[in-house]
Amino acid sequence: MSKITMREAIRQAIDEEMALDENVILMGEEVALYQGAYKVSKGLYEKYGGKRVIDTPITEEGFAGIGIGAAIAGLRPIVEFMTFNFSIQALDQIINNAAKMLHMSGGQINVPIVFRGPNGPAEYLSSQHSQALQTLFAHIPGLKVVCPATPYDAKGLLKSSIRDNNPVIFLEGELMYGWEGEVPGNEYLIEIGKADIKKEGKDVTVITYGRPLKLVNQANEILTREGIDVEIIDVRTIRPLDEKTIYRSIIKTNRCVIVDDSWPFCSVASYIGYLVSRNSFDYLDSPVEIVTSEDVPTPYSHRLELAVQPSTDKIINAVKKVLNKL
Amino acid sequence: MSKITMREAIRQAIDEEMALDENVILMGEEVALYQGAYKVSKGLYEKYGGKRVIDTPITEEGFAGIGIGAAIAGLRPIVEFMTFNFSIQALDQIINNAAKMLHMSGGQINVPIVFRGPNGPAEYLSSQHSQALQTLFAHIPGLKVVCPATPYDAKGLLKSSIRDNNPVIFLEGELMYGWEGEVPGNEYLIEIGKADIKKEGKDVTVITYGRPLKLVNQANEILTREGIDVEIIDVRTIRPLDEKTIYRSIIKTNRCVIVDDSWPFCSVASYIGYLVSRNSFDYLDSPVEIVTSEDVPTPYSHRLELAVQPSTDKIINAVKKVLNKL
Amino acid sequence: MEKSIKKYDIKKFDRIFLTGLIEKMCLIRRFEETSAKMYGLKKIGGFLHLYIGQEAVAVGAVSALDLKKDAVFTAYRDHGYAIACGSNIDALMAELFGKSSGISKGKGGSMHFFDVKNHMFGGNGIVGAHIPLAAGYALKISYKNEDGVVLCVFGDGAIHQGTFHETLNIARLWNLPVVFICENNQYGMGTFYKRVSSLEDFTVMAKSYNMTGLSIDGMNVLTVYSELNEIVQNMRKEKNPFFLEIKTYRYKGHSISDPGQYRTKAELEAYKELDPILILKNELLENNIIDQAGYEVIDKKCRDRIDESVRFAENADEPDPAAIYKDVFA
Amino acid sequence: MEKSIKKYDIKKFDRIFLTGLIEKMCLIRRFEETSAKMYGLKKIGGFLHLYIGQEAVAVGAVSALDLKKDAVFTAYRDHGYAIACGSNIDALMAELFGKSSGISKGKGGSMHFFDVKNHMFGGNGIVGAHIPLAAGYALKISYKNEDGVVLCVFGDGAIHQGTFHETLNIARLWNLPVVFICENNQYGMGTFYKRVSSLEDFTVMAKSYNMTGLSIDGMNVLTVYSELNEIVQNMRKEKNPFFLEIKTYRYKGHSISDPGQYRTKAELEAYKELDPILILKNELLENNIIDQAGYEVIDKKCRDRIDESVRFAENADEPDPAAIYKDVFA
Ligand SMILES: Cc1ncc(C[n+]2csc(CCOP(=O)(O)OP(=O)(O)O)c2C)c(N)n1
Ligand SMILES: Cc1ncc(C[n+]2csc(CCOP(=O)(O)OP(=O)(O)O)c2C)c(N)n1
Ligand SMILES: [Mg+2]
Ligand SMILES: [Mg+2]
Repeated sequence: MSKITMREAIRQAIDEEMALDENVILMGEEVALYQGAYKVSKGLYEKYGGKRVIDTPITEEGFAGIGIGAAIAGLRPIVEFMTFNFSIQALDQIINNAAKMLHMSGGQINVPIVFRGPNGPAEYLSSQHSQALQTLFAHIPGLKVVCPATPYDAKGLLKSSIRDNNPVIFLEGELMYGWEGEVPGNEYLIEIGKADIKKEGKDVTVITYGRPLKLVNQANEILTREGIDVEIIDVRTIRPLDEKTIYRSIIKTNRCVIVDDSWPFCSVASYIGYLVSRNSFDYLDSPVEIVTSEDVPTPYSHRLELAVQPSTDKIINAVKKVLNKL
Repeated sequence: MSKITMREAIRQAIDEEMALDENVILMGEEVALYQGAYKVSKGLYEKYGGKRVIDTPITEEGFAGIGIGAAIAGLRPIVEFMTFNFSIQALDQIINNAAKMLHMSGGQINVPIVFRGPNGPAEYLSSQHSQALQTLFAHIPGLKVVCPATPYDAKGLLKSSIRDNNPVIFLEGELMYGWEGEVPGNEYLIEIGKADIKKEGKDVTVITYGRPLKLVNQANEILTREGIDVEIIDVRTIRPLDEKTIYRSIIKTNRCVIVDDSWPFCSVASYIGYLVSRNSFDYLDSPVEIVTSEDVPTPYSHRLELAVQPSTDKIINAVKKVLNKL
Repeated sequence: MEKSIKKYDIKKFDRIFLTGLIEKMCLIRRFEETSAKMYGLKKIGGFLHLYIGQEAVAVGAVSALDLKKDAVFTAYRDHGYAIACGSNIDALMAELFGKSSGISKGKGGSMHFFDVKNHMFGGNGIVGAHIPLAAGYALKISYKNEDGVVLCVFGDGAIHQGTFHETLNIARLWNLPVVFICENNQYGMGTFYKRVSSLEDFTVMAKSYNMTGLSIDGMNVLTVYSELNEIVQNMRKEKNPFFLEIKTYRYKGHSISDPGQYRTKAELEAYKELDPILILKNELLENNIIDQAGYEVIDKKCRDRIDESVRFAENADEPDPAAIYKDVFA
Repeated sequence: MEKSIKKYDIKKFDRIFLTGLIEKMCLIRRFEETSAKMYGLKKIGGFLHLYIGQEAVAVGAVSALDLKKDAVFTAYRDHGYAIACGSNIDALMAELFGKSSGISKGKGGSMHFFDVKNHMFGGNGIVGAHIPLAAGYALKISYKNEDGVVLCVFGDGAIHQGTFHETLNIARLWNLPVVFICENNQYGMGTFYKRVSSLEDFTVMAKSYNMTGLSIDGMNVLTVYSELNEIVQNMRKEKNPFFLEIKTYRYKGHSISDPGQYRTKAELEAYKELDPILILKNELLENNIIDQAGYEVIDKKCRDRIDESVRFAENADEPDPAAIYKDVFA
């Protein structure tokens, strides 16, 4: 085990898979010479050269489609969006080509591609640059959607995503690249579609994924001091969703809070909230609460953008609410 | 009152608003000379000329953005997508410009524009042409999303949408244009954000919007014969959502089914399902059921595409399930 | 516009090749006519975009390929390309009938003929959306240092799409072996192409991407074949994309439900004089390569083949509803 | 490339106009320098794209407009345009500080300066996304038979985006009065423009849309002004879009966090000789329009104005958290 950053964990996953399989290539804006806007691809151009680490023009729809075409032909491209905010321009390619190709070709053509990059709130960037866009992808059958919260999970899941024979959307929290965590020295994979119980507890289940896990951990410290024993589930993969692990936990705790940094309307949080409400109906002692971004565009002012996001306070409140302690 | 088709109701709304306000223009592919791929704009080019009814090249991102720019400048464009399947190419313009402009300009610039066109399942068109895409819009703060189920509602709501000072996504069921319904001769408006109780009932609340209302009505006939008294709520507007009308109904019926023809994951149905589960927690006698499209791309074969969609049978089953009659 | 001149000498082609061309064009024509009939009988539903009038383009272009290493990407007007690529006619007709033995298992339908075995990669319903896919396929060819080329075919309506421009820039920059073919049948749905284009001569656009642009006649299959052959052979060595406009005409409406009232009868009649099958047939007759009886044998063979495919499709099984959950993920 | 030659005669401009130009350029320069300093002091966060080196473009171009009827659309490197359009400097600095008296109420920040009163319509963070907006604004001008024109400014990195190509086609087709300006500062982030473009001379692209394309020097504000003046005056009458490349250079990194290591010191030094403020200053000195002391008075005035704006921004109120729910809907 050694302590590395999220950035380094993601870089290692790409590096290892590129070393293993020459069909793996990396493409995107500034990924080669500049080594990535967030320096995720540091050293890869030097190591693998310009044929495998490819700078693209600023044409998201075009290069996403070219990546999909290359995947159709048998390569395994990793397409970096400088941030997922720009992936909206490529959404037609992802939704209408990548996600549907296998089905509409009657099983003839699969699309082994990873779209990855920073997602979710950033700092002082206003509304076009600070969006958690998982819903746009999670809604679409044919896509897998992965959103790790720790360097360990990020590395193991990204390696599995690159090896997956389907299009995978791999969401990295824009504010998480510098976060550190333990990662083993030897190779490992983490299966897509398996949640991880980050902490066992008996009073309340808090479900989350990605960046907000840190807030949940902070809330947990405070709640522990107050004698509340939280079970923390990190779903890690949004689609496919590991429902079983969730329901098993609710049977124990009978209370549930979901924390998600995207907007509430048609969110992953509300979808899980619905599933739990339906499938754990007889086990729930109080309504499921969700803590999400406020339902507004993200403003520039730091004070305002913090007000928009989930916070430790909001999580603590929600936990107390489901425990009827408010 | 006279019986007219959905197509005609929408045409009348556009016609009346164009006659009233010369800032209203209509643009899109084939809307002028060809009178619309679904003939919604029949007669409008003849009446208002090429300056107000404008054929565009096949460049959804470009003409959607030009519509938004014109709205910024003070016109009130109605932008037709030949079908909403093609709007995905324009999503960046809608999400990053139309929806955010007012907020990020600190209230200086509003965007009075309507994006309209057919949405949802069609027949024998396979997966790229048969998608109910409301989630992609409903998720985004700053957009209003309207989805009428009858000619009466379509006309009144479209007129309100055109007069609204915000971007409105107006979703017309691709299979509904020929459906008929009563529409008054005199002018009327329907407020955006108000649900309509299409039928009062006391045993179970069925919530829906758009095309599936017809299936719900059919299911209702059968259920009535079986002695089950269904309350049917047509939300009509997805965003803003009239939650009050929903909760009031649940207090009476204590049971709830939601019918929606989009995919289940992060759907409008699951969002309403979550809201009801949370906010009517103490009134629910059984878990909320949702009936949606199956979670797969739509295939071409008619038999398969019917298997994918919500059906009368699926609705009846869901109703019986919440009534514990299965 | 660099105009092409007739640069082939019919005597240089062998007889089997030439009769093969006319047979393929006939097969497409009969397939399309029968599809239309079957649509009328409600055996087929949805959109049906017929290729009648344009046969010389698909047949001429695909004949210049080696489908072991080359690949074809086109839009929803794809029947002609699948047939030209050698797809099984039964499987194509069964696809239109929505049967599980259809080429795309009944899930794709008319707009989504895929035949990977024959390197036919669709069949795409979103205007312009397959253009980057074709370049992506070429990226793999280039990456693996193979000498294949990719045909990317799209309409006069698609050429204004951002995907076209974004892709051409990258294709030239990365030297991707793609022949970008604008199959200009003069109309995008009901719209004459000049009504939506700021310029009439599409080959000018090639200059924006430092490419050669050429416009050729698409009613003469030998012209199409000869030009493509030259372009493709060059491209195998030089790995540079090429932009080609092929001028053609569709005799039917945009799709089967379109009466096509936006064009005059006179225009349609004038183009019918240029029928690609007629042109080749006359040239073959004039040069004594086949006679009228020989042509009729070929045509009969095509009609029979199509009739057989209808019987196959009629008798094929409907897909099992459980199939909807198959092939969502690999 | 149609190269422009120096076609102005400095004696034809009046003194107030000329000193106005240098003052505006200075004001931008000092604003940017101070922004960078405030960023260092953590008064400002996020991305900060400085306009230093490019001042002649915004000032020259906007000076040719009549902002009662004309309009400006630009991208995230927008400080220079807002200042050139005459925005209140206090409100701009307060915006960077995220205060409620900011020009966009603290909700937009550096990338989203909007000043509708002065017809400055942003400020857009998505590369290429404002290009259709500008054409839409021009559609309104054309629809109302007004004689305004729209400046649409984007970078060398944006020119490959589909939005650029889709918009130019429509703009020409509908005769929309837009001056499309590719402000070529040679780099899109860390990428030299030739590395992502299949052609070096962007003016060729104008031909694809039947437009005139021209490339001019963007380090000389009088060149920019004179060319724009001619284009704009023509456009008021002829209502046809125009494509202009303006060659310039940015002295700082792409944004404040970019050390700019992708270019050589020598390159940077060479361009610093071409400093737009220096060029105009020298020309004014040579022609005895101002003297060194006169210049220093102007510069001092600018510095003072910026200092004042910092004091304003410092003392301005933080927005009330409830503001997040305002202006979601009109
Ligand atoms: C992005 C998108 N917009 C609109 C459509 C609807 N549509 C289908 S075909 C077509 C016309 C295309 O014309 P062209 O490219 O000339 O091809 P042709 O039909 O002539 O072969 C249109 C507008 C679509 N399928 N995709
Ligand atoms: C669609 C999109 N892709 C990527 C980015 C990230 N990005 C911001 S600025 C930039 C470079 C743009 O360069 P250029 O157009 O030359 O403008 P300049 O910064 O030189 O003014 C990139 C890639 C973005 N904002 N939007
Ligand atoms: Mg066409
Ligand atoms: Mg630049």
